Amino acid sequence: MSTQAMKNSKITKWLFDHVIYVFLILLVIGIVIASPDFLSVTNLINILSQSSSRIIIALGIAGILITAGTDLSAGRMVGLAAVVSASLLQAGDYAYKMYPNLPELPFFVPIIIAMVVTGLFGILNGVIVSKFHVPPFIATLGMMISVYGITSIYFDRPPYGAQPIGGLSESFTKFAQRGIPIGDYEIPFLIFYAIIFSVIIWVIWNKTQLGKNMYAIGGNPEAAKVSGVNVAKNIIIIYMIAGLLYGFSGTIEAGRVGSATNNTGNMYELDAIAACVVGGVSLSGGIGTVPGVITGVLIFQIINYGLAFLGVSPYIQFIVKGAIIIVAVAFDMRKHAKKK
Amino acid sequence: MSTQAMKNSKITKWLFDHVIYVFLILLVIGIVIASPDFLSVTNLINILSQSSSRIIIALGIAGILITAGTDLSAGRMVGLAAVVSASLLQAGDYAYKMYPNLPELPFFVPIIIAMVVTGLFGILNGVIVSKFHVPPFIATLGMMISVYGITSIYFDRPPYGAQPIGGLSESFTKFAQRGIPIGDYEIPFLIFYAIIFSVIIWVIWNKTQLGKNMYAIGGNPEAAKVSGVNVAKNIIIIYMIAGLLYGFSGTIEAGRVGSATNNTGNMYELDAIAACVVGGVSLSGGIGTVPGVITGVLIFQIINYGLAFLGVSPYIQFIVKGAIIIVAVAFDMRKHAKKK
Amino acid sequence: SSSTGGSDSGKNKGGDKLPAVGATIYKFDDNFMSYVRRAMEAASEGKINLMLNDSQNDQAKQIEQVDTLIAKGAKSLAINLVDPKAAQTIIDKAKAKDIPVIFFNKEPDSSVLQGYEKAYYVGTTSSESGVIQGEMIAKAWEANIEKYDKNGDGKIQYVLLKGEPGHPDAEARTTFAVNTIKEKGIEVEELAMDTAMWDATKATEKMDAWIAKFNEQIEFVIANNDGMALGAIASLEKAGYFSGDKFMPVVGVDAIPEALDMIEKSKMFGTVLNDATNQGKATIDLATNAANGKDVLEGTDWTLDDSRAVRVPYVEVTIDNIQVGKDAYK
Amino acid sequence: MSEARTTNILEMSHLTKRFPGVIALQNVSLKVKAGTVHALMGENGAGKSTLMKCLFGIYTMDEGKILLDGKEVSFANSKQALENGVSMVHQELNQVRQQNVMDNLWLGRYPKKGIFIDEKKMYEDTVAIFNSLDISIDPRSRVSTLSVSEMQMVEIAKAVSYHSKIIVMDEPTSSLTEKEVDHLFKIIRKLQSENVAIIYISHKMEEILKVSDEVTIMRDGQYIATKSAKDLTTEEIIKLMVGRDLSQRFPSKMNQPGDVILKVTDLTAENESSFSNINFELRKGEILGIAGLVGSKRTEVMESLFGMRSLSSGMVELHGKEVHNHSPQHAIKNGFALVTEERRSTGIYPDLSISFNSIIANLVQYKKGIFLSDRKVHDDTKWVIDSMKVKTPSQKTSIGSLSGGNQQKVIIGRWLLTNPEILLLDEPTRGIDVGAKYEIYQLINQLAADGKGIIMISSEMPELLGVTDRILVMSNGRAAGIVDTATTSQEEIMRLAALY
Ligand SMILES: Nc1ncnc2c1ncn2[C@@H]1O[C@H](COP(=O)(O)OP(=O)(O)OP(=O)(O)O)[C@@H](O)[C@H]1O
Ligand SMILES: Nc1ncnc2c1ncn2[C@@H]1O[C@H](COP(=O)(O)OP(=O)(O)OP(=O)(O)O)[C@@H](O)[C@H]1O
Ligand SMILES: [Mg+2]
Ligand SMILES: [Mg+2]
Repeated sequence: MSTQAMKNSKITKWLFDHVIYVFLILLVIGIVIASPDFLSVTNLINILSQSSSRIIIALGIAGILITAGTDLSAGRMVGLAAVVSASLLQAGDYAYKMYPNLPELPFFVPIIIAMVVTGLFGILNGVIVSKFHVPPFIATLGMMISVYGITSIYFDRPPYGAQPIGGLSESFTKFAQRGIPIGDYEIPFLIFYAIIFSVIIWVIWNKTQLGKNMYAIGGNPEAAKVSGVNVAKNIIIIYMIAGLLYGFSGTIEAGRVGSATNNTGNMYELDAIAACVVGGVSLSGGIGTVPGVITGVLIFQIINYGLAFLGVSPYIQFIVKGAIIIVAVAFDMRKHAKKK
Repeated sequence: MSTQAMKNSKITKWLFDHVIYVFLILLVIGIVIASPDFLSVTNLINILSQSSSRIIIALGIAGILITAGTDLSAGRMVGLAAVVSASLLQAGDYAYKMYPNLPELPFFVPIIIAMVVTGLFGILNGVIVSKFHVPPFIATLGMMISVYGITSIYFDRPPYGAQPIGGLSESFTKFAQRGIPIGDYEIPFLIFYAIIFSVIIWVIWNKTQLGKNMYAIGGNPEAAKVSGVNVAKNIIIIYMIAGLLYGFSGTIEAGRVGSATNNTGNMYELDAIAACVVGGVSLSGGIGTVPGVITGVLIFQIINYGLAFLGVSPYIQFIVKGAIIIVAVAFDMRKHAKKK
Repeated sequence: SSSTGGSDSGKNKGGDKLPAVGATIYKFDDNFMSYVRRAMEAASEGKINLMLNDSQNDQAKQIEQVDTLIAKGAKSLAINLVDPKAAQTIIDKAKAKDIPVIFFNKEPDSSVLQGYEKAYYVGTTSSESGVIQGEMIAKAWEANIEKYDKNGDGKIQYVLLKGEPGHPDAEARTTFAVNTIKEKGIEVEELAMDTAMWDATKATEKMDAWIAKFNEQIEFVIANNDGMALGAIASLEKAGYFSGDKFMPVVGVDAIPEALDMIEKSKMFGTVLNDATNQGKATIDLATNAANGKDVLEGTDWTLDDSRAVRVPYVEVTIDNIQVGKDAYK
Repeated sequence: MSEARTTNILEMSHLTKRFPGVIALQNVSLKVKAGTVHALMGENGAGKSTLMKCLFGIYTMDEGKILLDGKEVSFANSKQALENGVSMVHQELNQVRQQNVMDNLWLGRYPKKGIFIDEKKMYEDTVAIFNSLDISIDPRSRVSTLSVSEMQMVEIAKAVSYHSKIIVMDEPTSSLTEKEVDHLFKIIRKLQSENVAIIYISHKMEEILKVSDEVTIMRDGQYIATKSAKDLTTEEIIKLMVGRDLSQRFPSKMNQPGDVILKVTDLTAENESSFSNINFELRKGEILGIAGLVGSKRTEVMESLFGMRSLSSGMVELHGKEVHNHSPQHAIKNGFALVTEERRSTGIYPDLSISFNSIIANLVQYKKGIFLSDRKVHDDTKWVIDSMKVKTPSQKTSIGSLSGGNQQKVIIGRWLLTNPEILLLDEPTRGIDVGAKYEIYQLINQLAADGKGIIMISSEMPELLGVTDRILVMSNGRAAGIVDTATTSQEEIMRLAALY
């Protein structure tokens, strides 16, 4: 091979390995061609801030996917966290409080409570999967249904019954809706939360024993056992971390929307799982990176935002969105197919 | 070992291998203890007829699961078939027809049209999975989203917009709602359709090359490939058969309820997949039987029906249903865990 | 404009020069909202560039759509909330850019509405459909007590099919329908109440179980919407109702065509019509004026009440006034 | 027949096959005469399997030409290959374990009656084939209940049943006992008499010289030579394969067994059908072999020592103190290490890097607070690659893309990093070429010399005799005796192995 050919083949290989980033760029170019004013700081900020809580959820699910698991209960856990935290975050003077006598708590207290609750459900998921050997699909499907019931019971209570929980305290809505002013723009705090969690998760995945164990379990569970990995314990921790992330995410969902119902978060898991796969996480375990997951979520969010921005009719949006997901992954799969 | 001990161990082994049937019986006993009048012919007929269309859907999905695939688009395909067939099955004199000038068609024509449509989408699923190597989860997730868009466009049209498509012709509602009178009771035709399809699918799985290939592809795709099995072709056919089954099922869903909307069938796939797993189909492919699938669906339907019959509060129903699914599978998994 | 709800309906017709109005529908394929949507599309023709969005029953998605609409330069917003308690967040966003907001169909807390002088409401009160349904049931009961009161105890033994738990309409209709009957001095006994998630199939199956369990004891079937009422009717028919003298009064809400047909066939007692045409038209009228910087009522016949709301009433529909329902589909 | 033996049934010329980042084959040629056994030899990763996969339609070659019976062919898939008279026993067992034997045998070409499968014919045909090959396996038994060697025999029967002109056998004997190997050779002779050409890949020198007519040798994806088997000696083959002289098969021993470090008394498995009453001692710096027929439960003894299986009774003492390895974690903490026999299913993490595969059993040692030290990870990986002589472009390369021998070296390296006192090796050289084997023997020797206690299961008798100090012979789950390597013979070991 000549050095030129060699270089070309290297570039080709790099492109193949990073095809999904290429896809992201092509997608943006496509939308910009259709509507040049898509290219604006406001749109960028909107997309990033809309992606934030999704990134946090997706990172939780991605860890589970890397252990060759899955989590269908994610969306419902987000809903549970949203409802629990919202009920504890209502402004002191709000007329329809779930706990009329509850003083206004510092906003981090309800966040922590919500995270503890979903963290515990995460542990339960992990235990069912690793100790009772229930396939993750079924374990978390059962959990998804049960958690919805639990959320609904909590939600549908005196004094006001099944009413959306609103009137959140200002300190909290600020936390979720405002941002840091930079020039003419305000960079939403949400984006920073996503960055913080991404960094934490990146460190866990790449720099800790837990992270290595996670890849080992997904890469070859039998080998992991032989290598002295406590598979059950690590799986439980991974599901717990996911639970904690859902908890945080649920709280900021409540804050971002300004209210919560038992339907908050419904079906988020499907989008999150799909985003992970688009971002290169393997459903059979052992493979996945934090930048990949973030890219996957961004692609999804750009599709969502872009189609709405272009004014595509809603039903057509569904058709196009479904098609883009398939095409993105088909594209990505070529790198494997090429091996033959 | 004494012969007695031998016998005991044989019984234990049999029980372990058929634990899910034991579970079914325990479940019924439990409900009967809670409410003795659960034990009635009417309830039996109701449960069986409610299970019918679900069995047909589950058989379609089960074939796909056995190839180590999955199908999230099943529910939406059922919806598409329901909407398409309902729109073509409206009684001649019904005032709000989608096609005011369409004469009343013999009822099997729209059924066939609906089956062809979903069969084609099934083929598309199969092609995306087998030719473009998109993981089935993503391929069918994309399809689920797109098909919903397509159904909605078809559904939400002049002259009446997004209204349930009702006023189905009597010849058709009879086909879906009536039955064969036996003594005081009427055995719904639905039950016979389920039986017919179960027999057909049983024959395909057990007596034809396609069936053996299906198990081989799920059990070890490499082995199938090097033995000269045309893996792609077989996968496409399996997805197509599933599509045909969804099509039939969607039509009888429309007939059973007397109307259809673009939301008909929503999330059926999750129930169906869960029922398959409860019935012993392996999500990693290669394992599954027709009686198992039927049992899985019946367990689900008994839970649904039983809880409603007992008058359990809706929220508690969710919690209990989720828990039962997990417990059923955990129970079933013990037979594998025991081996070590 | 396209009937499938082309988002930017004005755009294709050189609407770029028309003022942009951003609208969100809580769920595009909701029976009722699909009519409102059409009325809105019809009313905006040639006047504004209407940018319609489907919030898919997800409040978070709606908030995001509002961001998008603002980014696209909407001059006013017409919002059909998913979750009425989320109004504040939308108002905050609109207020920051000084964009007027017309909420429609789902009513925000009046205190929230009062917090922004450019916020309005078009629609009914959520409870009203329940109240009308209750009144209809009470009237029917009193008129046919001989026939309906099967066990002769003077109480209505009913089963109730509820929509999605926690959905504001499901909650309001359930509570107010039953309360209204009681307020009319009629005793009631709830045999069963369960959610069928707005879904006809689930309603059929719940009803199957109830018929098996209670059989002749059931005297009334109350459904939160017509879809579930139709599902219940399918189950009742299977059990031999509506043939011979076996009858069951079933009521729903929405007055969808299929329900009207059932009423005409005497398989359903009645339903509640929400005036889609006028809701859609009023919403667009106000939003257009707001987008043009005019007084919202300028050149219209609508009136605002104390809470800055245009009220469009619900109407009861039974066999006696079935034409009212049919006219809605003209 | 003699005429047939001079015509080339297969001519593969100037094949090149590239994978992303690797050139697996470069200008390789192979000519096979009808009715002969043609051995294909080369180190791990030399490209033998790849060459055969190109023939069989699994891979598409980038350049080159294949003539089958004088006609140019290029099979797009295995089906075409099978239909044109080429069948193959694959290196990795390719079976559908959930299905029964005859379903597997006829997969892809079921006999049919109308649209239905003719189960009766299927059964009869299977019995006929098994009878003709002298195999006694119930056609209706589920594959997952067969032993590995039985599965291998089914694979061989399947390849034969196509009545092909060419049968490729890629390491067919890697999990067969000597008796079964003889059985296979009989089958090969029979096929040869029917003018079938066999392409035979194996790393076992003795077999090659015994069974083959011609030998083609490959190295690093390139063709080296084709010679008549009778003109070759083991030494010559090795020299051609590794490209240098390798004077002996086994390195000279330098370890000095010391005090007893491990004492196993009356070890009995919880599962009754497994092993019982195993007794032995292991000394510091000693290499203890375990011999036995496949299925004699050697693996299970080893896995029990390592905490992967439960015991019903028995005692394990380390330095005179009783230890309980309830799980691999305990075992590792107690200084045990296990290289499993199934590299693919319990050894490697195929998609993950060499670095990951090297350090995974040893993570605790890299902890700096809660984080892992990248530097130490890097250094240890480097140590594994250097000291094990792993051939790899980089630490980041995924282990799945290495040849089997190199994978095995990484895994041994992985366990050495944990600095074990007792090293358990289960078939450590299975499927590994002579060069790599020699390196592994050297390593084992060195480790013993450094004072580690080593227990090594092997089904290759010469290996046991060449490497170990003593040999525990197992027969049907029981210890049939312990013999001194220096004074024993193959015959004695075989006799003990068949004792129960
Ligand atoms: N699918 C693949 N993708 C990338 N590289 C591959 C692939 N298959 C084989 N290789 C590479 O091609 C080379 C030849 O491998 P091959 O399996 O043919 O060796 P072999 O001679 O059969 O070795 P062994 O004796 O260990 O079986 C090796 O370097 C291997 O890493
Ligand atoms: N019933 C079974 N189910 C699953 N795996 C099994 C079963 N029986 C045996 N095995 C596996 O098959 C392999 C061979 O088992 P066994 O211990 O009987 O033979 P062995 O003498 O150790 O074999 P070898 O000589 O190859 O080391 C082991 O890895 C064992 O775990
Ligand atoms: Mg090989
Ligand atoms: Mg073994």
